Amino acid sequence: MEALIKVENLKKYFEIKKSMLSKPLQVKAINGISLEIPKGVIFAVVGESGSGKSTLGRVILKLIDPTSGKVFFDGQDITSLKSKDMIKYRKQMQIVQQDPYNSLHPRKLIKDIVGEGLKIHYKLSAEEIYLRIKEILECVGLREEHMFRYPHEFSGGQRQRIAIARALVLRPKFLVLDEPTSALDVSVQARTLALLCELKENFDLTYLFITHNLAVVDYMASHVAVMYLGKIMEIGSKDDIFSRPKHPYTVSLLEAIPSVGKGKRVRMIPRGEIPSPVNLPKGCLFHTRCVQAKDICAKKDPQEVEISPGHMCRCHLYS
Amino acid sequence: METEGSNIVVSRRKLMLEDWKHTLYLWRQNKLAMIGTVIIVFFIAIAVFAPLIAPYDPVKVDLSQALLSPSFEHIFGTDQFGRDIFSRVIYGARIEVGIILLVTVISGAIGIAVGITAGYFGGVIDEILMRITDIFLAFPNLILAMALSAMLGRGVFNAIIAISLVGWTVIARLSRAEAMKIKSLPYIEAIRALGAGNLRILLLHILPMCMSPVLVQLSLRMGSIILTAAGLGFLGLGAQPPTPEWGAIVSDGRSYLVDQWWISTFPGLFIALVVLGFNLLGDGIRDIMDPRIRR
Amino acid sequence: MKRLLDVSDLRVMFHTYRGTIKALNGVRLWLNEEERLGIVGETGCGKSVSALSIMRLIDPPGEITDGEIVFEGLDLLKMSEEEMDKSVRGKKISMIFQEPVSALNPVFKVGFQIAEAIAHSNDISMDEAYKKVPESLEMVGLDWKRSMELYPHELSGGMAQRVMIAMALAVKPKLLIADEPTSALDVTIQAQILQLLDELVRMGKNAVILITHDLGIASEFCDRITVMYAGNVIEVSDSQEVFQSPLHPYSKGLINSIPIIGASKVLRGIPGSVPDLVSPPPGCRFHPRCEFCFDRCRVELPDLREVKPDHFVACHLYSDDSKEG
Amino acid sequence: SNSPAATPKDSLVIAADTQILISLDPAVCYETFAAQITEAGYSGLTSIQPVNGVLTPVPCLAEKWDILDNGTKYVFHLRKNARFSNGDPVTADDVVFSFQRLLSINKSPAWLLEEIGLTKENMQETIAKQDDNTVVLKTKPLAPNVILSILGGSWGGIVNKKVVMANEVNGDFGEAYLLDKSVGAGAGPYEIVEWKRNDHILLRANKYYWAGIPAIKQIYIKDVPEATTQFLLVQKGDADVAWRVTTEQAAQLKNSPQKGIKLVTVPSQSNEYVAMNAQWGPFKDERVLQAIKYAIDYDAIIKSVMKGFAILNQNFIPIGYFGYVEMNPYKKDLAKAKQLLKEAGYSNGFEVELLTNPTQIRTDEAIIIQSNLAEVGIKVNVTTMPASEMYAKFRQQGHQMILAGWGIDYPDPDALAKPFANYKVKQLAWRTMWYDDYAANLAEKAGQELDQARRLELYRTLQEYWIKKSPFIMLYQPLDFWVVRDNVMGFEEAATGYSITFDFTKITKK
Amino acid sequence: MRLETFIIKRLFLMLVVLFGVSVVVFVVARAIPADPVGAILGGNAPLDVVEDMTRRLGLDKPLFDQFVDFITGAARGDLGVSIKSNRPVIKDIAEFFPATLELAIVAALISVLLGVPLGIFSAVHRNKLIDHFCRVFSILGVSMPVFWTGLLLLILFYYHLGWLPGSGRVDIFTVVPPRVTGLLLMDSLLAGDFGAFKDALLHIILPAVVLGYSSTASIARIMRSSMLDVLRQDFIRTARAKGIGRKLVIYRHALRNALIPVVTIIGLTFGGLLEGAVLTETIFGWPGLGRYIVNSLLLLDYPAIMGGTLFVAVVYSLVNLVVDIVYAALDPRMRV
Ligand SMILES: Nc1ncnc2c1ncn2[C@@H]1O[C@H](COP(=O)(O)OP(=O)(O)OP(=O)(O)O)[C@@H](O)[C@H]1O
Ligand SMILES: Nc1ncnc2c1ncn2[C@@H]1O[C@H](COP(=O)(O)OP(=O)(O)OP(=O)(O)O)[C@@H](O)[C@H]1O
Ligand SMILES: [Mg+2]
Ligand SMILES: [Mg+2]
Ligand code: NI
Repeated sequence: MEALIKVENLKKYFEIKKSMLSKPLQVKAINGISLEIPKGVIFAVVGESGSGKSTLGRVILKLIDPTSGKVFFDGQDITSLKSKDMIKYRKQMQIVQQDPYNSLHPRKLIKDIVGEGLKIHYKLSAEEIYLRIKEILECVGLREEHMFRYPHEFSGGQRQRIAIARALVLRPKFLVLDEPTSALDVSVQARTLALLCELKENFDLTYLFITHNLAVVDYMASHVAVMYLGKIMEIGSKDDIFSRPKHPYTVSLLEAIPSVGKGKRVRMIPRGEIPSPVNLPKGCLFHTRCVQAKDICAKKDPQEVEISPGHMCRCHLYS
Repeated sequence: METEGSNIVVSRRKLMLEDWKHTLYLWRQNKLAMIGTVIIVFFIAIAVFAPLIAPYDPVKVDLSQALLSPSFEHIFGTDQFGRDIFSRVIYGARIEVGIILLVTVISGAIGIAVGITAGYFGGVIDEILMRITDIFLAFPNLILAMALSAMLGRGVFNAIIAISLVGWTVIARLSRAEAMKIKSLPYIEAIRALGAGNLRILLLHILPMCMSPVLVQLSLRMGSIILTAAGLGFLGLGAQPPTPEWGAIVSDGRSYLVDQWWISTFPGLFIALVVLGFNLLGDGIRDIMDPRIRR
Repeated sequence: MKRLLDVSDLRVMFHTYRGTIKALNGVRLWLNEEERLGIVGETGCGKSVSALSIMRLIDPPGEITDGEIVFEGLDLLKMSEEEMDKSVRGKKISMIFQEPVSALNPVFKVGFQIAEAIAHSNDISMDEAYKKVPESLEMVGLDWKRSMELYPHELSGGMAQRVMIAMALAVKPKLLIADEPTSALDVTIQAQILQLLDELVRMGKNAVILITHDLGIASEFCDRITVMYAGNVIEVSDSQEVFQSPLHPYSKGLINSIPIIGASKVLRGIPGSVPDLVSPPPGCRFHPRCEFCFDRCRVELPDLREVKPDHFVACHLYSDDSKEG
Repeated sequence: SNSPAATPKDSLVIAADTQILISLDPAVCYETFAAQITEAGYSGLTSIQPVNGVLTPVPCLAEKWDILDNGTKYVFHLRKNARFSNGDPVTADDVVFSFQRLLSINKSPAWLLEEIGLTKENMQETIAKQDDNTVVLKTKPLAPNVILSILGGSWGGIVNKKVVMANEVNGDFGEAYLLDKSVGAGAGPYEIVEWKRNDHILLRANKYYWAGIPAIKQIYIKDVPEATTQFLLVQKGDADVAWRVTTEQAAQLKNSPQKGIKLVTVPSQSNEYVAMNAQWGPFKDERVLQAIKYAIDYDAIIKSVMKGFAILNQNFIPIGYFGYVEMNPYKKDLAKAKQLLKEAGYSNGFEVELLTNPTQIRTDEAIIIQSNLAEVGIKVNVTTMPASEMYAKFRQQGHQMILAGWGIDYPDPDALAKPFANYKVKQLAWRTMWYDDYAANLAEKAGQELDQARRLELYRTLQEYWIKKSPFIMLYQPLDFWVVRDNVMGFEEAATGYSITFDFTKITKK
Repeated sequence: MRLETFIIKRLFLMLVVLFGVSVVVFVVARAIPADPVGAILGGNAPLDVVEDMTRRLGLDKPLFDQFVDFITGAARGDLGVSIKSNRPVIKDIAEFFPATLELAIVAALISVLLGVPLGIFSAVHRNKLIDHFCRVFSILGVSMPVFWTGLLLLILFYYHLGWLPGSGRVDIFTVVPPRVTGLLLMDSLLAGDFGAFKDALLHIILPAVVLGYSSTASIARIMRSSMLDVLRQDFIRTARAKGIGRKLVIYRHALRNALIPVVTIIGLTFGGLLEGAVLTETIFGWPGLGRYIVNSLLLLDYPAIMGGTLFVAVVYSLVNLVVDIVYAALDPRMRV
């Protein structure tokens, strides 16, 4: 399979200042990530809060510039492109964000929100724009009359549909879905996920699906990367990750999910808290919480090990 | 298509109506804002219809009528030149409206331009613009206004330009904070992902969002603007005679305060009333705009 | 087992510009001592409002218009504010909220905030209360020496929620109300917190009302589950039972929406969306989204009735007359 | 209101706006009000006193003088008992030092000595000591009244050389020391003890004053910038004198007298004038100037702005001066004004800017002038600006029309003829671009004329010419007025001659 | 960052700002079309005297040289010599500033003591009658022209009622205690002179009330909205759920949080009071810096204008620095 997106040793460090009084700190949001996303798949990235999932998505879309590393889109290195040259690629890759309440401009009509991309990229007549918006809204299950409303008149699920419509109106090839359903109720989430699956087929899309919900990954994805503190701990096909999880972190993530209707059970839950990305642990990033940690884990950063073709794991247990 | 077109209009109108209904409701809940609005509407009406309301020429000197106390002919009395105070106050409203418009436009424009540019771009641009703002903030305002109005030449409007050139700092800080907040919101990022350039984002998406807090701030500042103008008048730098600027009338009448109290008192009350109106309205708008209340 | 709490016919309204939001529409809840009740439902269905009503923390424009909240035999709605403060809030009932970091006062140290709760519940001085703080912090697995001196912003989400739990349980309440205590946390931390809560509640013999939108959590943690929809309780049952044989069409739809690892089922979701509570649909509030809807549903609000032992449901499908008809 | 709290009997409390004060050093001080205080602290060779209603230079520290060499040499004999406030006798050395100091410092008042021929360059020869008690001045040939009057101004105050030089810093001739006090340095009736800027000035009676210790032992001049506040303070008895109440307040007091306070008025030694730029557009035509003179309602200005506290005097020499002739030809006469304008080709009027500074009186006058001229079709735009700016513009001949006042420097017609008529001295006439050689020469000649009768005649001719031709409109001669408490006696006598002189020694308290 | 480094950095930024202020004031002052020398010499002085004086004051030098002179002088703490008073400007400032400072402090105190409680009442009784009353009362303060209220109060309390003195900092016949701080209230206490203290206190009441009342509204307004804001926060619900009672919730939990933004406003207000006292100083004969600067401006006393302005800017910046530090003290989130 041909890779639509290729990421090489990508790093993104943020400088943050908590307050006027504090000294700037370096947040290693993503810290050396390489992956390939084949055309036409749903590639899921899971991990806990702060692990750098969104940052990865944003760097891939070049919404922020990486500290180092490269991103290839369709074979073209886009990291070094000027914003003028980038315009061309903008049409081909889009994003749907997590928070449906803040992802739509509150003072604009839906038609302006969805039509914005068309206005930027094409010189179209008002009528043509109107028709295109109408068409795309119908694709995501909204009606023409919704065009003349403001975002606050919609429920969370509908807002998410509007966001999807905004992303799709330019007919992109690649979509970053940054936790598109985590703010929604399960009943709405189910329908949104179904819509996304349908659209993928209709529009011939490739998804980078960011989520913290493993159950959703299982439902949607074909490829999964498990991130922890800016690094990929385990990457592989869905089956590799769900049926043959190798990394203790992957295992504990799977364990931690409460399961419906099975009652209480004893589980392997990682101890302690997630370390701050400002102050990363030495050695293996996970060793502070790992129940299977050995001496070496605290000293040496494990290398990536290929367990089976396409299934990699970063853990001393397998090296 | 045609029926659809009309549908669109209908739904659009309905929607605006909804929004207005909400605002109206909040406004009706807020009694003080209502009082403020009434005062301001009243004030603007006076300014607009001044020639119809004022019974006399505001600048016509008639010494035979000097210093009459309030009566049916001159309900606010007359001043030392026999000018009808009521007419002067009524015509003065026009000057005040002019002052307000000018300041709003000038200090609003400069403030927003500086503020959102600094807030949106951040970094060095922010640093430079904010230092400039700091300079103007640290500058004693009245003194800068005095100096500028001396530089620009006399007259209320020059004084007002001077005041606005001083007064934009607050607006700049406010819109900078607002722009910084907004630029990090997901919807701006989404627009950037669509390929919009900085200018487009700044003007079409960030600017409209900064407007309402800025308007609130401006309406709250109106009062202090009228007062600063009046203060310049007290120091002899404001309106040129015989302009019926309220502050100038109050300050001219001050030596009559003990015996011919009406000369200062009525325009003084009008200043207080209008400033009060703007403050109440500004406070009210702020409450109404408050997203936490609005939701 | 003794009945601890009995809420009946609770009605709460919010007066807003759009009209009156009928947030709770005759809610019925009950709870025995040491029992754990889960309340689940979609967003906006009135879970938090129910919890806050029990604490009498509904602020204007909200108003409790009707109902009874009988706690240990006393109707809380008839008590004065002072009595509530003196004998109920922070004494017999305590609460944990969703966003732990923002639920703590940013300008006071953790130790102070816990001590304050202890002082009030035991009617002792702050100095004495301070002495008991380490004990509470240790109970939730925190290093008390360090954490006492911290400000809330210096805590991570998990730590903050531990502090909240320490604070809520330090007063040894009869009833602990936890409103989405783990929704803001990561999965692994969420599991830790639930485990901790489970242990502590078992030790302290507290009754718990756990509010969540995650049915998995409810089913693992609770003895009994109440499903709410648009201000009504629509199903109450043992937690296993609800998942294995839900009765109400809404409960069914909800359960069918949950993705489960390994179970390769098609997620169905529920069509339509939650009604606007200003003008809720007449009759059963779920009827516009219900595939089994019939005439009666459109006009008559169904009662919560026991259709199986300990399994209550509010749906005309299960009413006696409908069986006949 | 309740009963006033009286101030002590031997003290005088004056509420005044002292903001305008710059220095109390006789070599620097030049402002009206400051000059009065400086005079109290320093006596000169002569002083100005009203004699039979005319302000005249009379002996002061010099008990007599001889005028020699056709009025170019003056020999002054100093009073034996004249002493400074520290007891030092006043000697010829002090006098020579004082004048040379004035010229060396060369601040605002220095030009007055130059006027009479004493300059920085020639001061070693022209100012000389004959013996310890005699001083000789070599002057320009000028009327003796001019010279003696100039010497009687505040700048003529004699300082104590010893004290001043002991307090000199960086060769400043003690300027910093004398800035705000006269301790030990002056021979006036009072010693300036301290001046706390924007707060108060304290004067204490000079124990060694040659004419005897004054009745009032202490004078507090309290800084009260706002006229209304000044008035209230006197009404309440917290101050004895309000130095600058507004005309409205004075009028109010005149019309309805109040218990405990009274109004004191004296003719002011100043003029209120309008100057039209003779080289500006319509003003180049004399008929336009005339027309404007006929359009103004002088009575209205005196009555409604000055509330009657002014004397109609359309010439530049004030009442009571040598050379004064009553000559008030102009009265509001619209027909005549319009006629003149028509002749000049301005029957439709024109637009003109009137500059003035924003005091209440000036703006009020400006409004009346504006409304008067509007009646003949001239549109006046009034522009007010601080005096500093206004004078700058005037000095640069940048005005079209200006409304201002002229305070007289010394009580001689020369002090007015020169600025108002002689453009060569680069004064008012020059500023308003009235380059009239006839008037200039006449003014110069009159100043030098020693014969009184001929001098009188010259001034009469000049005034007749001036009143017709000049681009000046003399609005009135103001009255100065004070509000004082009833128990303050002799204030009017003390104030006569203000602002050329003010004699605190004449004040007593009941 | 340590506190010291923070302060040093802020002081450095302050220098940058002050340099900017000097440039602006220099440019603005020179751009005024008027000549200072003429202003000082008065209307009667002939031209050559004016020219001579201009030369002596160095006003004929190239503007750039004048500016460099000013800046280098200012860096050494020498603000030049006032043209008008012929005294070092810094000395003049030292003389006038304490009076302004004292007035500003008392006025700030009044506005805080009025504004904070009014704001709290308003917020706690939101939309009730007392809220309306508090808001209107505080807003009236900013609504009335200071010179007008000043005169009215003067006529009432001094002239008619005779309760308070009319003008100045102390009675003429009061012996002023030796100057230590320049603040009369302080100095008289230091000297143990209670008579003088009482006198000074009586004198400061009227001007301080006039000045302070005018800035009450901004404090009350921020207090109210920040209190409302805080009362909506989650932690208030936590506190209420603890059952500690309404009073403690408001005064212990809400107040301290609500005060945080108010501190900034108090700082800004204080800055405003320092410079905005001109009108009050004029009416009450208060020998302060505001009048000094305005007067210098009217006379175009360049060194005094520039020195005075620069000084006010320094004080303003220092006040804001202090505010930031207090802010950090109040809000633990701001600490290191
Ligand atoms: N603009 C930024 N400036 C500074 N730090 C940032 C910025 N964006 C992200 N970070 C930091 O980078 C780290 C990774 O953030 P990111 O948003 O990518 O995490 P995430 O995996 O998406 O988490 P979540 O599940 O909470 O969305 C976090 O510690 C975050 O605080
Ligand atoms: N302060 C308020 N003002 C107006 N309406 C309110 C207020 N609080 C709650 N409501 C309304 O009451 C209803 C129930 O809200 P509640 O917060 O109990 O929902 P919930 O079940 O807790 O939802 P979530 O899962 O989002 O927390 C909602 O429709 C909401 O709009
Ligand atoms: Mg994220
Ligand atoms: Mg809730
Ligand atoms: Ni979740």
